[in-house]
Amino acid sequence: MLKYIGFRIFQALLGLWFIATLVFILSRSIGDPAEVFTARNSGVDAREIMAAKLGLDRPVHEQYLKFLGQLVRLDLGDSVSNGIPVTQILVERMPATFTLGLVALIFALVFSLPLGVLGAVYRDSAIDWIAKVLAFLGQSMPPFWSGIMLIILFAVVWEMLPPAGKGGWTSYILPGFTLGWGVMAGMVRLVRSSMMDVLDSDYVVMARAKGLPEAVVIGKHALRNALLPVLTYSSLVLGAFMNGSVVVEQVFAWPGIGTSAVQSVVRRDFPVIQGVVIVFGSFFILINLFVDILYAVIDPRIKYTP
Amino acid sequence: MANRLLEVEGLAKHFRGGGNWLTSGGDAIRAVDGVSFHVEAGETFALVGESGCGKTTVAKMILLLERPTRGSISFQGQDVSGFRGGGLREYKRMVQAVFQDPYSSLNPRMQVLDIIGEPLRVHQGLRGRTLRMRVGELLENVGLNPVTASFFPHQFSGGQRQRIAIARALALRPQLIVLDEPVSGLDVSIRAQILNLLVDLQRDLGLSYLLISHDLAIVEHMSHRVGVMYVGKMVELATRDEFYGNTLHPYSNALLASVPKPDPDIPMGTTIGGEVASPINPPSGCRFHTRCPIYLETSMCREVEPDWREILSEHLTACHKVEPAVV
Amino acid sequence: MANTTIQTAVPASAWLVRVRSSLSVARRVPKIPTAVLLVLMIFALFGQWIAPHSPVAVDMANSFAPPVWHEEGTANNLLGTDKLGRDILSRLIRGARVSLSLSLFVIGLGGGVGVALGLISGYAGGKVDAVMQRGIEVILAMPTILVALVFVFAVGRSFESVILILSPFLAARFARIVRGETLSVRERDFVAIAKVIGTPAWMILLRHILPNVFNTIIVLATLEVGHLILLESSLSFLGVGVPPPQPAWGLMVADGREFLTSAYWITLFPGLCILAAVLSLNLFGDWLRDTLDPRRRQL
Amino acid sequence: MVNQNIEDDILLRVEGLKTYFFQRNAVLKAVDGVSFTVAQGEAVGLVGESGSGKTMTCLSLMRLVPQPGARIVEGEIWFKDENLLDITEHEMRAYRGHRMAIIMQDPQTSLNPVYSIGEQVAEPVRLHLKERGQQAMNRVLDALRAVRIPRPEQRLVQYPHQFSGGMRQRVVAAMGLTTQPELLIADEPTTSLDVTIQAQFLRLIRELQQDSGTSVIWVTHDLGIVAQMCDRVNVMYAGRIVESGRVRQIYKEPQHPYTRALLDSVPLMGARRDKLYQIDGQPPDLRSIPQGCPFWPRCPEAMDKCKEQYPPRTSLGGQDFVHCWLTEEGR
Repeated sequence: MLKYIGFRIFQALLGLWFIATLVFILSRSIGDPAEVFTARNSGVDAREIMAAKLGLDRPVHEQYLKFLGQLVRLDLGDSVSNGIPVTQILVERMPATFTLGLVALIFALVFSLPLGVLGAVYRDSAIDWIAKVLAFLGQSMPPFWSGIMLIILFAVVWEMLPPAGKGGWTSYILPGFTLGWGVMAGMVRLVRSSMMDVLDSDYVVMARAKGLPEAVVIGKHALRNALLPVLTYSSLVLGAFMNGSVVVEQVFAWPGIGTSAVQSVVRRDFPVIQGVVIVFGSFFILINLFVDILYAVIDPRIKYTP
Repeated sequence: MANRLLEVEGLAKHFRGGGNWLTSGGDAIRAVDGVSFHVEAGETFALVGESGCGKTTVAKMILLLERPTRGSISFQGQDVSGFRGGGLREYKRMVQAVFQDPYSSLNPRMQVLDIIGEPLRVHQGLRGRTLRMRVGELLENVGLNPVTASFFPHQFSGGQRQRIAIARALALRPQLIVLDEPVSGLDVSIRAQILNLLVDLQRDLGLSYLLISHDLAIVEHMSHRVGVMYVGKMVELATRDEFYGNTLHPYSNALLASVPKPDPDIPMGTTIGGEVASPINPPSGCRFHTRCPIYLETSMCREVEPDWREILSEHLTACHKVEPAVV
Repeated sequence: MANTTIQTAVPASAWLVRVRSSLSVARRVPKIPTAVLLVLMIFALFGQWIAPHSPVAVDMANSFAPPVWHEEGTANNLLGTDKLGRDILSRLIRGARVSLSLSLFVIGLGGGVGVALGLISGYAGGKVDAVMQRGIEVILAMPTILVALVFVFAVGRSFESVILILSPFLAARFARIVRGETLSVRERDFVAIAKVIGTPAWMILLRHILPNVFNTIIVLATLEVGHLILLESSLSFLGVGVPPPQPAWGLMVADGREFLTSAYWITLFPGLCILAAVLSLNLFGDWLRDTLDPRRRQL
Repeated sequence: MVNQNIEDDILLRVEGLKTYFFQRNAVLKAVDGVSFTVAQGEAVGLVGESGSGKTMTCLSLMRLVPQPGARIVEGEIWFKDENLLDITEHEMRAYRGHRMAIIMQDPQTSLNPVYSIGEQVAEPVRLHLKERGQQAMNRVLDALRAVRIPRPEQRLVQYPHQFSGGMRQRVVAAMGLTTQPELLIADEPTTSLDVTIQAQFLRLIRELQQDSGTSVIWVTHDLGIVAQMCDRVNVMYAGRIVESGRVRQIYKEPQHPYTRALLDSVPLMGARRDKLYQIDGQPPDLRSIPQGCPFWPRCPEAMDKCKEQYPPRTSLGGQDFVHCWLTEEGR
């Protein structure tokens, strides 16, 4: 078990290193780095200062080591549009993105688990159809558009909820739901199909043959096994989450990391984008690490196959 | 030596267990650990043993699907590992295989014509009408209608699929066919059809078979000589009559006694306890000593690996407790 | 030779069976999604002759014209116009071309590379496979939209840059799934037999492995087209997709945002188009998967 | 047809059981009118090739046929004096795992991989015997000892993947036998086991059966196992029992051509034959079972009558019977 976790941590570090390297290569390949890291209309002086700061006169591998060293010290440079350190911007905006993600995740789980399980148990019943329709719509609806439609309905027409911005708990409902629905769609289908596979298995027949009530057969013997493949696929779900959050934050003017990424593209603020990519990438890798360890805890078999 | 078609000498295969490209990996699995036997022209040699004894790995090495860790395989007196180019092609022509699962051994996306025709195309470059004719002949040889050449595997039953697999193996007029559990994937009522077909083909075409099986009744029915394996080692080798009439090794005895006799009046023999030992960390000395019914607490069996000795003429075994009758 | 009887495998002749089964399959095609997809394809191919107006013709005098069912609406602009007076319907029809052609380019480029990588990675195994898999995992680990933002930042907005940035992600998704399939097909006995016979490796890949993963590739491609349309429109919405004045659906939604309360039609219809296209592709892909390979319900 | 004088020692009596699979455009008659009895303490074999309906018969007895798709269409299953097809699902649950238990074919898949052995064996104890804590644990330990699992105290907390195939199958047996059921259904429990391990398992089940007087239904295609383990045999073909009789009787004088063919087509150890008797043709497709006797297309002695009408049940004395026109006409 420990060996396995150690190996996974090593793998995660490798992934982090790779992303950092990629960002470095990108920053050095899309034009004069000094220009990339300075504001659009800054003069020759500003560029020269930046060139010195980045050590552009040094060999590439020294620049690279310096870059890595700054990363380890969490120094991501300063924003070129307002001079604030990127780390500070990210730290300020992170909580908004996280809380929104959490709300969306709760939405997604609260709907997808029961719908997926019931859909598999009562195949082709009304609830299975509802689950299917919700899933297909969620998978097919562009989140920026469904978000806008929800704003029209709930904020403009019925005036029940705030249309945008981060305020009280009511401001979480629309963006949370918009982001959660897309994620929920994939999960419902995954839970359902994996539950169906498990329900066909011998050990479920054995559980019934012991005389266990159906609720115990499903809740105890089937569900835990059905969730394993769902966990495996959660990395894909997570990807959908991140893509979605950039878009949803934009639609609802949510003061999170995604919004700042889009803004910095408009302002041509490379250091901020670089920071956001590194943060999102690390976050993704850490979550995957966590999921794998969780998997090992739920599935006793994993401990013996490193 | 003239009639020794295939000769296997001290063959061994160790797999790296567990681990991945970062960790160095666990203990080696000694799947096959020094096995010697030969197959004569026109005979059936059977390799018998329980799961994990290494009999399938031996077959894979002969078929060049696995590379031996040690030992040699020679075909018609020539070392197989030295084959390159033309020699290798010739070997691949002369040695064919039929596997256990008739569903997995035929490509579901290919017509029977292409399945049976593949060896003919690869080796003889047959095309069009000649190919069609030859495949039709082969289908008839195995008792199928030549019309079925345009069908896909899913249109056949298990027994018919196994016939197709046999036809494919016959296509290049090979000398040796490796039969890896050829009927254990089939229904009982179909097995006799395939076994009879195999016996007839051997008689008519002078084929040699290397039969891999765990079913001692089928082995007795099919084979001329028998080798028994236990945890990567050969423990006994004899002609069929000698093996079934005068079993020497206690493991072979246990195997024979374990088969339930289809006669209510013959009671079940005394069987052995314990589990089949693991090839990852095989027992010291004689690998069978942990389950052996005649093992007395002597250090000999526990510590010294028994020699592979000829006890009677053409009857070899590896057991400390068996005294040789010939010198 | 043998005393076995000649047996026919099936009563009907093979081609009859095949014709019959393909007919019964055709009858079960999901009708509405197929129809929607056909219409979209026609729009994409012949849009310039079908569209009543030029999608880019500006007519400031006629801006914010409502759809025909409103009192002020006219039959001239069935679905109304946007703030520059461009005809929504014409823009939607031409937008189909942008979305579909872009997705198909990406499927062709990324999918092709992905299939090749997946086949090689799965068949070769060992170190080649391990290295490729780590690479694929890293690509999959990157948030597509963010990377696209950075990329477009670097090379500028264009049709080509969207294709270039989406292709690696698609290639990674294809490679991963094709590799998994290849791994399982590789272990089947017919591949071992082909090796025994002496069939060369390229022939094993092309004749034995590829045909057996083909169904998966088709299903995956169908579902991924939908996914790509969503991604492309998201990029357009964020302002890093296909540059204006090309009528991309996502861009149209973004354009209409400011006028939500006064001119809802600018946002509503392009969104519905995306929804219809993606939903149809998903339904169709799902049906394909059930038909071609009922065993694997999840991809 | 129904014998009203139910003999006291009959534990299970199945009458005209039919279980069909309903597919989109076909009905699969997996079990098509099966009748047999099991006396108390008796071991009864169900023999036949795959697709003959053995497994579906067993699942029907426990009312566990795959849902949706399969359904028990008609018939009676008398367990002592209660028809299992008349009672509610709730009442049925009191039978499962308490008065009847099952061992399935594949020990690799019949245990839940995410729960420990102890947990899984304890379930029927807690459910049916209402025992908890140390008391339940003792019973589990006893059961594991009874199936000769070494060091049961340590193995209790282990998971299925830490057991070998033979050991898993013992655990499944222990799981079924903790509640001392009256009927044990063994559905090809040794097919995936090695021959020496199979011999151990067969011996174990026979001893347990002798000690507790449990009735056993053995499902198998291995005629050796039937000869060694059973008192009676029922030979199944295409969803029906074509012959039923005492083991000695059937092995000496098989009446039905299919039974005879089965016995002659299998290589026997010690009885060498140059050529095996060969049953030509294929097992029937359950979607289109031939009219008349389903075996006639493969039967060397088929008559015109066989193609038209299913042969009636011909009693051979006692519980023994056969469905064959040859026997029927011959008397």
